[in-house]
Amino acid sequence: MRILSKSFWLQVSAPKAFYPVAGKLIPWFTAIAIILTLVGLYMGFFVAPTDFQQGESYRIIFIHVPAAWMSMLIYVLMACYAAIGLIWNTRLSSMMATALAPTGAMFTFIALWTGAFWGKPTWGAYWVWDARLTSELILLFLYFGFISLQAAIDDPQRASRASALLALVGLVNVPIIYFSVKWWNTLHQGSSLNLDKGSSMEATMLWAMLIMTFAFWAYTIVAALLRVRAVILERERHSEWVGELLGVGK
Amino acid sequence: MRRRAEVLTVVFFFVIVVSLFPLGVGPEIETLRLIAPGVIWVAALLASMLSLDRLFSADYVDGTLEQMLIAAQPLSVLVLSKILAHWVVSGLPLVLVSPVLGMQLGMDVESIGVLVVSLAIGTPVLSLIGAVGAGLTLGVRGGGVLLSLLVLPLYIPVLIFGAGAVEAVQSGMEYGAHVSLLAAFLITALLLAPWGAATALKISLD
Amino acid sequence: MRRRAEVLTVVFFFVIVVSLFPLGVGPEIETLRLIAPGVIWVAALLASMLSLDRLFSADYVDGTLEQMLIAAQPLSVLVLSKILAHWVVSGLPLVLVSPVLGMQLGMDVESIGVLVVSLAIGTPVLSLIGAVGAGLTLGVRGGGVLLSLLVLPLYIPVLIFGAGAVEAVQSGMEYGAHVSLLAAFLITALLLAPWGAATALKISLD
Amino acid sequence: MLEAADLQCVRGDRVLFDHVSFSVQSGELLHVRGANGSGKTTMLRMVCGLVSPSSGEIRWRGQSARGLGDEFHKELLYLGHQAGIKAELTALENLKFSSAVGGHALDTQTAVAALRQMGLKGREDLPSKVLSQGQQRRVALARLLVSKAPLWILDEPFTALDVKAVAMLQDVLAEHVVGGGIALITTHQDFTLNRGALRALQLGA
Amino acid sequence: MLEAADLQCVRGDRVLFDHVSFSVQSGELLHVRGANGSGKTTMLRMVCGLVSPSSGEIRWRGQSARGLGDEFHKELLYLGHQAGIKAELTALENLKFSSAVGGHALDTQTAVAALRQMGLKGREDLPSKVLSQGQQRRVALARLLVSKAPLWILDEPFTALDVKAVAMLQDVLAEHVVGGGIALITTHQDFTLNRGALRALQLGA
Ligand code: HEM
Ligand SMILES: Nc1ncnc2c1ncn2[C@@H]1O[C@H](COP(=O)(O)OP(=O)(O)OP(=O)(O)O)[C@@H](O)[C@H]1O
Ligand SMILES: Nc1ncnc2c1ncn2[C@@H]1O[C@H](COP(=O)(O)OP(=O)(O)OP(=O)(O)O)[C@@H](O)[C@H]1O
Ligand SMILES: [Mg+2]
Ligand SMILES: [Mg+2]
Repeated sequence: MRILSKSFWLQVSAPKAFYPVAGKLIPWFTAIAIILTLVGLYMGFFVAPTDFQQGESYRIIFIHVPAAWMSMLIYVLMACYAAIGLIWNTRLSSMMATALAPTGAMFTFIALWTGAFWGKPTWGAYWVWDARLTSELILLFLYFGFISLQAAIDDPQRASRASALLALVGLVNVPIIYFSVKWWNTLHQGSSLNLDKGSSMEATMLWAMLIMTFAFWAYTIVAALLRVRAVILERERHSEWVGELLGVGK
Repeated sequence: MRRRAEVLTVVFFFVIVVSLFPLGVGPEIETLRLIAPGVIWVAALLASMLSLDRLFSADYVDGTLEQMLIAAQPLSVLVLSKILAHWVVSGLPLVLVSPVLGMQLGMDVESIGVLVVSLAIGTPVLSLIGAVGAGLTLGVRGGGVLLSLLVLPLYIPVLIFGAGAVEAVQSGMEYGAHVSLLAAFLITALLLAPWGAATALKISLD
Repeated sequence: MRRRAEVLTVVFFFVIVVSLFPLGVGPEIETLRLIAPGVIWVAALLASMLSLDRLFSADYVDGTLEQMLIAAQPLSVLVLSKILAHWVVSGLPLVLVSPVLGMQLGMDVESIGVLVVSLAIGTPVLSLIGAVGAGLTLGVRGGGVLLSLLVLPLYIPVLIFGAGAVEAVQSGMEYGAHVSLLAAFLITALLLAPWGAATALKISLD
Repeated sequence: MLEAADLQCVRGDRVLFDHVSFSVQSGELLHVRGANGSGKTTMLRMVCGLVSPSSGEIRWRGQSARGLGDEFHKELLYLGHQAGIKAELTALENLKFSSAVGGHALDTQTAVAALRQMGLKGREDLPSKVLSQGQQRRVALARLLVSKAPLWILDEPFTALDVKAVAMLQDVLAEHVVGGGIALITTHQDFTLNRGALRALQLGA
Repeated sequence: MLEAADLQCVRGDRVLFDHVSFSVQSGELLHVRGANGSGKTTMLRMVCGLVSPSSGEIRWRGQSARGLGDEFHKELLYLGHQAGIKAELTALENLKFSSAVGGHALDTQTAVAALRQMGLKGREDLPSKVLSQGQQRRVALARLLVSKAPLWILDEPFTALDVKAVAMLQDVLAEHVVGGGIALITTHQDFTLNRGALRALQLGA
């Protein structure tokens, strides 16, 4: 039950301690990511039935939806880490926020791109100024803002605190994305997964989507860990332990 | 006296922006009426942004900001007063001239009414949100544009509902929802933004 | 390196600004096509103005300007290089992304071509004219605002002919006249503006 | 009355100062000394609460200054390298504005009197940007004459002042200290206090 | 070599100074003295050609400085109250930039050497805004070490410098003067030149 004790977390959340832990975790999640992706794609593209109105093009959904979900989820996660870093100024959580941003931006872009790609056959246009599409686009800009603000400030401490505040402010956009389909009469189709009245779609499709989502999750974790390790080295480069690690005698 | 000059420019700016569109669109009053709300609202956004990077920078350079941080009254109050001043020169003028611009673009009386209301509620939100951005980008490389990069996305919801309200009434639909959402934004912004901006300033001065 | 980051930010800025209009005006592509020239030219005006008051003011405050005045090389040359730098961060990016923006707003290939040309000729004029204004309003009470009061009227002709050219080709009319007029503006500005700005600076530093 | 307990300041990747502790009682002036870049300004800003120490804390009348917040700020007057003078405002406007920001409004004749005492007679209504360096500095220092704050924190108050002004400022400081006030100052010029207790804190090796 | 003939300066509605004449030969340093606001800065800027005298003229090597224009500027180095340091540039970039503006580009190692000599070792690549007041001042003064201009005009060069830096700057000035250069400086601190001829010009009553 060490996991539950506070001291344990304090230890682990010290960059020095976390660095090797992250190193150990990476291979596992890499494996998970690869396996789930393969399974998910197989189910999505071979097991799941052809859609009776959209034909094969609908299969984009297996990339699009998980990507879209991740884009929002990662932003929330990033904002939480940033907030923790801002309030209790714990160095590691700020670093995690920094490490998550690019992955989030990537998934946002994928959601936009696959969506646009999908839009052509279904709506006859790559892009329409529809509430959901727009708010997703804003999400991309928010990621860009977060990244460029951090890049623009020299002092890492200040940089992470400033961008944390920005991330928190930008949080308002996420519910807008999610509920846009409810609030406006959008071209984009509404949520077909709701907790109250089950799901409206084929079971295999649903499973394929969920599996892809978990695959993306695993990928996110891997990417974040890899990046956070780099960030740790970069920011702690003057501490002894990094010195020893890199074999630079102090 | 200085204020009056500033207000004048902003008004001037609006007139130019708004009169640029008939140029592209040509005189068809139909199209003009169609795009009027959007154009005016975008003008509002841009005007708010134009003056944003001057919100704190002068005080930052000459050390007044330090004095504000260690002043006896809470920083957020001082910040709020600065935000108010910003709105008075960037937002209020538009609210006042918008009826004229609306007519120029061939809007009917009712829509103009809604336009004015939406602007009156919406533009303060712009100044409030903007202040946070201004605080964050203080003394940062490439400040002005970075600022707009941060702020514009957050402006967009305001724009959507503001212009949306007017378009709704123009197409004879229900606009109450839009306006009340704007009001909700305003209240939230009023509660959070001054505090946010104050925090941002503290961060940038540390 | 820092320049590159700055240019990138400006590009984002344009993409956002232009994305604002469809949000306000509504997604109907043919309306968008109509207002596209106006939209993009307004964006150009903004970007130029946004960065204008920072053209000399920093150098003025930190004393670099004095150094330029007593430098061995002629002031107008230094000024011209500053103007060029201003255009590189405010005008050039727009010229580069304008095709994308044009497509975003559903313009056809030919009009996009004209758009790019008009911007390439027109935006330097904005920077050149702006420099004179910036020099004159240096360290003047309420500077930034007075600056736009001086500069905006001079910008208008550029905007009219710039947007005009595109709108002409869109409506299948002759656009050569507009473009050659823009070119005339550019040449005149190139000849007069650096000298004018230099003089303005000397005056405001005495 | 004012205590600093084991302050540490980290800037970028260098430790600027560490284990700095001092306490100043009312009636004392603390002269913070040290070479360029030794951290004097940072230290003073830390005492004001503008910079948060990476460890240690500031105590005022026994309580944590950060905790006291505006209670502490009420009793504090800080003048930094940047005098906070607005170029386009006149000397008079500047003095009124700065003390308004500081928290207490000034009536015109008090302000004018203070400016006269700083030797700015006839310059009250000139825009500050035409004033000489020293005159601008004097406008900023005029706040000392109208302030009731017991704790003065002055960063390089003597720069740009001519000999007469330096002498008069030293008197003002002495008055303040003798009257039960506290002052923290930095200066590179050698500095004596003709009345009141002068103490020194050396920063850096 | 440098002559000022019967200079007069009117500012607003007051005559700042009148009938000021002096001539400085190479190997001499002129210390312009006077109370705050007596017109020292204005005088120096007048000699540079930044302010045009309401009457009288400046001559350099016998010819009117205004007439010489850039010929004169080539031989001139002016450092004003405002050091001309850009907050976002590093110390190194600042030195290179300022001397590039001045007219001659610097290669990196010369610049670095100069900064080191000014005691900024290890600070070369920090953005100047994080540097201390004195360090920023040193960055500006580093130009003296790399300049070949015979005429130096320095307005309050000693402000914000610590004792060591003041001493070293005095040496640099002495070197320059002894080497046949000319210097005009203002300072409120009492100032001695251990070599070379020191002359004084008193402004104001
Ligand atoms: C660039 C264009 C698009 C963007 C930015 C976009 C964005 C999103 C987002 C953010 C979600 C997740 C929100 C949620 O879970 O409710 C989503 C889900 C979805 N999108 Fe898109 N989308 C785009 C285009 C399309 C197109 C063209 C289609 C097909 C007609 C489509 C079909 C779906 C479906 C079926 C879902 C799952 C809804 C659910 O089950 O909850 N999307 N999209
Ligand atoms: N980000 C950073 N990285 C490295 N060093 C830094 C950073 N920020 C500040 N410093 C150092 O911190 C010090 C700040 O010192 P401070 O301004 O307090 O000096 P000071 O004692 O006031 O000097 P002066 O007498 O010149 O005013 C400088 O030496 C500066 O180089
Ligand atoms: N427009 C004006 N009207 C009246 N007086 C003016 C005007 N412009 C400048 N002055 C006066 O001219 C003087 C400028 O002096 P200058 O800056 O040269 O002084 P200084 O000798 O450098 O002083 P310091 O020792 O403080 O640097 C000031 O006394 C200022 O009041
Ligand atoms: Mg200092
Ligand atoms: Mg002076």
